[in-house]
Amino acid sequence: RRQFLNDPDDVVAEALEGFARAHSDLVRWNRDPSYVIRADHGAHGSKVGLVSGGGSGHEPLHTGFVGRGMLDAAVPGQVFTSPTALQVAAATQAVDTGAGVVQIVKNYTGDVLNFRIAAEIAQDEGARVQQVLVDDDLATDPQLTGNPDGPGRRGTAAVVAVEKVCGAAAEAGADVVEVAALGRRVASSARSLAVALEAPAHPGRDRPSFDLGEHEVEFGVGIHGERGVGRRPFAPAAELLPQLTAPLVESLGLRRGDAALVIVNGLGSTHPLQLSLAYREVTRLLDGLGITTARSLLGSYVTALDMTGCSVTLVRLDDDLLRLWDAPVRTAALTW
Amino acid sequence: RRQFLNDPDDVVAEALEGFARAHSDLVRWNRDPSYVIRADHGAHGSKVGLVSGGGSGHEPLHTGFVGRGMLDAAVPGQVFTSPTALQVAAATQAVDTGAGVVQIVKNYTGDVLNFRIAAEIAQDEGARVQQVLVDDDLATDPQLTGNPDGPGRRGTAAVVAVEKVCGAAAEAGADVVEVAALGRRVASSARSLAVALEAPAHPGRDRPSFDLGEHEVEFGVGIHGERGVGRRPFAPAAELLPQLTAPLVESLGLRRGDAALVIVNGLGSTHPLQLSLAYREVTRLLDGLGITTARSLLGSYVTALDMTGCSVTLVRLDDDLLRLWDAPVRTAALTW
Amino acid sequence: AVMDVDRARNWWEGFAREVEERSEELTELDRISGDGDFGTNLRSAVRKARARLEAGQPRTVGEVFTAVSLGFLDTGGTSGPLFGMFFREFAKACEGLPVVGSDVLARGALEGVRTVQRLGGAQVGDKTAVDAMAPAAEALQRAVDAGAEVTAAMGAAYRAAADGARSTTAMRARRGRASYVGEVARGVVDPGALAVAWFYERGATAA
Amino acid sequence: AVMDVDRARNWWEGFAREVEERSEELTELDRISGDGDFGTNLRSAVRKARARLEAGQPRTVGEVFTAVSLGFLDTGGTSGPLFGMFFREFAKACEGLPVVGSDVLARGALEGVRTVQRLGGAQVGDKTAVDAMAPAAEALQRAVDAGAEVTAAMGAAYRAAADGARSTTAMRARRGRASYVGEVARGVVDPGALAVAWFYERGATAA
Ligand SMILES: Nc1ncnc2c1ncn2[C@@H]1O[C@H](COP(=O)(O)OP(=O)(O)O)[C@@H](O)[C@H]1O
Ligand SMILES: Nc1ncnc2c1ncn2[C@@H]1O[C@H](COP(=O)(O)OP(=O)(O)O)[C@@H](O)[C@H]1O
Ligand SMILES: [Mg+2]
Ligand SMILES: [Mg+2]
Ligand SMILES: [Mg+2]
Ligand SMILES: [Mg+2]
Repeated sequence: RRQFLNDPDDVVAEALEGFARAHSDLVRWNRDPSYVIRADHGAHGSKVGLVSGGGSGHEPLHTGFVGRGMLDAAVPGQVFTSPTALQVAAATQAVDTGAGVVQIVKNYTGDVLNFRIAAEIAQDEGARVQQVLVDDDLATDPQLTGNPDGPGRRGTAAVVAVEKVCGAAAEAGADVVEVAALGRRVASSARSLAVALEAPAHPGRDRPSFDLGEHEVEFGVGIHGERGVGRRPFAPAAELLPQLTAPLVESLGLRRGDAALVIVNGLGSTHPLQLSLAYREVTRLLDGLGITTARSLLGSYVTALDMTGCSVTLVRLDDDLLRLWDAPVRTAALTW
Repeated sequence: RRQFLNDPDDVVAEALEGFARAHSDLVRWNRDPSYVIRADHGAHGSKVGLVSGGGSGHEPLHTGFVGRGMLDAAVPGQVFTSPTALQVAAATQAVDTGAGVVQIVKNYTGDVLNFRIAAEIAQDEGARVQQVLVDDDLATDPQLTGNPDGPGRRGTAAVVAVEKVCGAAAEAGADVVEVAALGRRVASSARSLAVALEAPAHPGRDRPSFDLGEHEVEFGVGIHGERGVGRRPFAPAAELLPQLTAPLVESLGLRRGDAALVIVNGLGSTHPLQLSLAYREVTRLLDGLGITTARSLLGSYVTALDMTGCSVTLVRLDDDLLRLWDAPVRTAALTW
Repeated sequence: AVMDVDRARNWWEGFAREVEERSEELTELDRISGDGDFGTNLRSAVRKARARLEAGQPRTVGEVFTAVSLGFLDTGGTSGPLFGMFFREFAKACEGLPVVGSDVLARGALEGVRTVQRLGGAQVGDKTAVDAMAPAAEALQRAVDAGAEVTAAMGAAYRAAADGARSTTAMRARRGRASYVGEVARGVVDPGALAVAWFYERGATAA
Repeated sequence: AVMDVDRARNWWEGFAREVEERSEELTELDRISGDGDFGTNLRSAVRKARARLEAGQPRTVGEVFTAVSLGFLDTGGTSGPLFGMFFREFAKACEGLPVVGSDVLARGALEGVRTVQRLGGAQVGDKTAVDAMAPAAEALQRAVDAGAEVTAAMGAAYRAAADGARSTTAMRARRGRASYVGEVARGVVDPGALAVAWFYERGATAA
């Protein structure tokens, strides 16, 4: 596949430069160690700092969520590779105004390790650091995979809700322990499932990372172009989307009258027309169950390069989370 | 290619239903005749109504731009097919509060015809209607194609700037003639060029609308999956993007010290990482020429289904246009 | 004889049936010279018109033409809006009249072709529906001037439309999609002009 | 004999050279049991460490280990952060001391393996670098307890690390990427454990 590219090794750095150029009102890019930080960081006195990050290729995550009401810094690694501990530590220290820092970490071995080390380094330097682990991907639930000693559920699109809620709480003056507790509450109230219709290709590589037959889809994929938990027959949207949605309802134990945040997320190459159509199927199913779609997010927010497909995330909402979700936010990818 | 789909004939209606469900705070979908209108239409007294529309498959255009500070209504046709005159007329009449209506029309025979007829119908019913024709695509400039009797330049991504500026002016209380005049000023100050790295596929069809060799790109494409003005060799971003950008500078006669709005727009399947990288190349070139990137828009706003590629649009900015561009806007796809 | 609402509906039904039966023929002609959807577009418009006629139960000739016009305007493509506006002029000419004479129909036809030309920019000789519409309207007016009643006047219009349609065979298109394919479309009759001839033919034979 | 900053740098240079020369070997082992990037990751870490050593001109053993630790922490993958934290404990143990004895090195080694286990969760027998790190640290401490100086203590650590690495050949991995491939990796030595053995070997031979 052809892509806009110079040297494949430079794709992340060049894209970050472009991103920072386009959003200089919102962010500043620190080239080395590489992290993206709010342009107005520190201008508004002391508040809990919020840092997330992970491999690149998931844009607009996380750089697109740096700004007022959400992240203070995002730490991008190479494509599908965790950022290094030093990058994360530098970003953590940079956003610490003395009120402590909450790190939001998607559950992948590399991310967990490097964020943990970064937290220790920052703590050694006197920062109060709390971590929120996001692990919403139901496809990798030990109960379903039957692998209780494995790394546990992966972190996927629920991270957007965690970042939004923590960001709002931090902006409102919550302390580092409160912000982290809220983040953990969102993470534990969230489940996701994804299906791929076509695999992505790495920058500079011609071939997609896996091949699908004409009449099958890859069910339970993550966001790194890896294969999912199984192949299923391709089917109309009215059949595929319930296969993603119903298990989430079940896993969260959602019942008639419960309220949910519904995220229908494109995985990279899914056209808005397709996503809107998918969203219709998801919310019709929830309507039928009497579950209220209290809020929703529809778009490509957590991607896997140019993978075609979508993920569905449900987050159980209570009044607190709803209020924090509704609080103002001003970032490149999310503004209200 | 697999897509989220039920009956291909229903794709537009089902997507509109999903879109309206997801954005019920912003818009309402009138099913028949089909148009999307501001949820709060009429709640803010009398102002010039703003209507645009065209074939579907270009989302988030135009439905994603309905809301405060931009469109009052968007009229979606079938995929790559003009909406009918009656749809447009109905939307035009629906948004008329007595202050008149400005229709923003991309230059395609079907759109021009149906909007013109719609304008006549609405005028017969007493509405004051003005039209703004958007024709920014330099690839179809009669001077370049040598076809002076043809339909003229196509309308592409500059329509976003026209809608934004007209929307701000209408919100600020400008009258129907002033709003239209501003829209025409933006349109005549804008030029675009696009390149496709991969062709799109229609909903329900397996095959892309054209095939590209491994080492070529389609230069000068429009937004309907049609072939461009010629094939060029695939090249690094640092070579491809100047091929799109330099002719725009030339055509608009931009010089050192001039200010421009720069739109780097994904055509459907282009990953944010790729677009940011492309944006870097475009603005570096402008920097080198001493042209100020006063404002920019980076993302997939005017798409051609799942085509891979990007368009570059330059709009010469003066203080008036800059102020109107900066005015608040609150729509599904654009908010600040 | 004049034209009342029943005769107008019969005229319409006749035309609609012909379109339903022969839409493949029109599509095939458009496939050679255009993008191969004219038969489908026309059939879709005719069905929408019929639905409106059945729902609206028009009581005047003008209301019949309004329903038909809206059916066409509710259809995409180039022909939908152009034919829709063509019929709209008939509706305007007939407005408020319980029955209409040939003079009213001539006025509608002349205004109709004028509107189509204003909107689409085609001249006689450009290989479009105008090549049938224009001579038909003129023939209709000449018949009215000579004192002809509806049936006779419509017959004159039909003969002129058919001649006009036939004349498009030898033309090279300058408007519409056929203009993109150049010489390829020469030798093929323009389907839009053919449909116009059917329209007038059914006007002459409807009772 | 004790270890001063020059000897620490020589130790380091020796290890770095070995990694540069034999990185393909490590990568090949990781290709069988993991994702085939260990040699590249380690070489990249060693180069970053060297750049920091050259830029920083450390004046104590502790500063040498700090530079090396940062070089590893500045590298991705699983080994970068784990080895980086391993060396960080050596740096902490040496902090502020102009020269260090074998007791200080033993403290660093023991704290290092403890940190790696805390972060990575691997036990001896899981087929990871811990299988070399843990016995080496224990051997080092035993040597110190028996009164050994740096060179002799390092020699003991090396022999224990080499035995530990060799023992991984027969193991089935329970941690790291190798745990995904199950039986396939049995019969292959763990490359991380091998690198630990090289590290202590160079400590024993550096002058
Ligand atoms: N500018 C025009 N003026 C009058 N009739 C036209 C014009 N352009 C096209 N037509 C008519 O429309 C017919 C084709 O209609 P249709 O297939 O619906 O249009 P499209 O080109 O949008 O597919 C042609 O056969 C021709 O008679
Ligand atoms: N949990 C762990 N504890 C200690 N060492 C580990 C652990 N997981 C992996 N390793 C070591 O890391 C080495 C692989 O490193 P590397 O290839 O950089 O990691 P990755 O799996 O991220 O590609 C293995 O050979 C093993 O020695
Ligand atoms: Mg056609
Ligand atoms: Mg057509
Ligand atoms: Mg590896
Ligand atoms: Mg690896």
